[in-house]
Amino acid sequence: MKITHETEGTAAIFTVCGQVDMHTSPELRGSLRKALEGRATPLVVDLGQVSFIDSSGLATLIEALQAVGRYGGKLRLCGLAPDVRKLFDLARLSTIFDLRDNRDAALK
Amino acid sequence: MKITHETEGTAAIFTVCGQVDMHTSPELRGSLRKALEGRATPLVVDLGQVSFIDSSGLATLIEALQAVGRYGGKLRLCGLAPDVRKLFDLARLSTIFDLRDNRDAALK
Amino acid sequence: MTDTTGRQGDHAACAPDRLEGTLPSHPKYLPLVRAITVEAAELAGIETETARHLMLAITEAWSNVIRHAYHNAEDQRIDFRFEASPGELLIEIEDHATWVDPSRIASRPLDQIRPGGLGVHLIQSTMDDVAYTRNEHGGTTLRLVKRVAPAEDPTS
Amino acid sequence: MTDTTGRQGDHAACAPDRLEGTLPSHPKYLPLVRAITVEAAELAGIETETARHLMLAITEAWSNVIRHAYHNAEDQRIDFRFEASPGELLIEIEDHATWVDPSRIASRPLDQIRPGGLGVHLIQSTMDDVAYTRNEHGGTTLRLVKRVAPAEDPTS
Ligand SMILES: Nc1ncnc2c1ncn2[C@@H]1O[C@H](COP(=O)(O)OP(=O)(O)O)[C@@H](O)[C@H]1O
Ligand SMILES: Nc1ncnc2c1ncn2[C@@H]1O[C@H](COP(=O)(O)OP(=O)(O)O)[C@@H](O)[C@H]1O
Repeated sequence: MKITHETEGTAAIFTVCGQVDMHTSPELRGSLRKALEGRATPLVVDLGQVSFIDSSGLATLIEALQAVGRYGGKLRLCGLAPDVRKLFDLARLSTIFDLRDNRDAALK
Repeated sequence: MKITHETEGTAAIFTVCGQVDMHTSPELRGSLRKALEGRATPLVVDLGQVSFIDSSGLATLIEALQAVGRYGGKLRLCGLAPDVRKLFDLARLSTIFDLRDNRDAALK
Repeated sequence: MTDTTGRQGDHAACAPDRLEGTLPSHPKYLPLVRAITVEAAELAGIETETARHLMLAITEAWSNVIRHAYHNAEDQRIDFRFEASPGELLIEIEDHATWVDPSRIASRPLDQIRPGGLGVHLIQSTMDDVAYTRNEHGGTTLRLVKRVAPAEDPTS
Repeated sequence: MTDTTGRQGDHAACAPDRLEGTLPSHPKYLPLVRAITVEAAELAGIETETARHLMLAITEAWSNVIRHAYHNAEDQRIDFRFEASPGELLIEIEDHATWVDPSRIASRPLDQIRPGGLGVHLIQSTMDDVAYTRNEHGGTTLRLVKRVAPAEDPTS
């Protein structure tokens, strides 16, 4: 897994690439933590290059959702490949996340 | 491995896709045999979509080279990815085969 | 894993039609476990989308062994077996930890949104059979079965 | 493959830092063997180009076991072990056939162009160490070592 990080005004954009599982999700959690401490909003996580995500990756995203909620910010996920999207459905999480098609839509 | 087959005048063009090894090379040999029986020339094998080839695949190509030689035809290989090309070098076979960049060059 | 078949020197034990193996309980092996799953699924004639669901189920099951059976110790052994037969793929994941009452193995209710507690749910919604049994090592064996519409064997 | 370590019920045998496994001697498993090789190479910090050479060496070695040790029988067992340590990847491939004098294991001269007889040459030009030894089953174990410049462990 690789993560790149950019900021745009108050927004923080994370681009995640590769496989998110129990081995790699701690690194994702660590990256997001800094943006959450800085109260970034919207916090955008671009999952367009994620080929696999497991429940530990989903848990990390739920934590981030709850954390932005605490300071009144917004979390947006974007670019989900159909396979990854299906996983959100399986876990019945598609409706609790704000899923956008792409980065531009996520920054609006 | 998948093989598709076309003819163009006296030429026969085989497009091989996937991994060629001890398990799949008999199928390649079988496909080429028909063209060899029909004395096709040039016999073009497009390896552009081959991701892996082992010594049984190379052996199959050497057999074909010897067979076209017997009826005075030509065998041309084309589209080799750098990785596959390196394998021909390792086996010191790059010089005995007529390697072309692409199909058009192989049909000339 | 065990080899109790007789050996006659020449062409000894007959191979099972399956992959058996052992890996340490370190999460860094998860991509390898998924790569094996994908190839085993292909051998069983399972289509790509189903194979992706299998990757998820195996990941969740394997992670649960690391987390709950071995309490995140990274040097314990996980034995596995993939067995493809026409119409089904069987996967067994075996730990050498303690036996856990299967009634205690369950995810949180899905309408309760909080991090964690999804793994068992994802395993159950993906696999056709899910069974936890006590094994000969005193640990737990998870037996997962995925049934598939029997297709022609492309390798025969 | 063998498990002779003591078992105390709780957290029993300590896992080796490696993948061990068994597959039948059917050539349809070759893509699976290559997939395992790629992942093991990545764990050992081996770069992609070298990993591709490893795929070739393993394929040739595995095919030779099927062809020459098992005479194309498809249901015999091939045991394997991948062991990654800093700076090297060790791969062992073990058959249960007969012991073959290693001096008889050699490829044809390269300047003699004919089909076949390249496998051993490709193995030797790819790997750093190649050793055939007689194993406890009366068969042959091929031990292959690839050394790599030690890189930082991306997983720690
Ligand atoms: N292999 C296992 N061994 C022991 N307990 C397990 C195992 N798998 C699951 N469990 C139990 O089932 C519960 C639910 O698991 P799961 O749905 O994967 O969620 P999580 O792992 O996030 O708690 C775990 O908290 C654990 O108590
Ligand atoms: N695992 C093995 N067991 C027994 N003999 C072997 C083994 N590997 C190779 N050999 C011997 O070495 C020879 C050369 O092998 P190789 O270079 O791979 O070419 P090929 O397999 O095409 O003959 C084989 O013909 C065989 O006699």
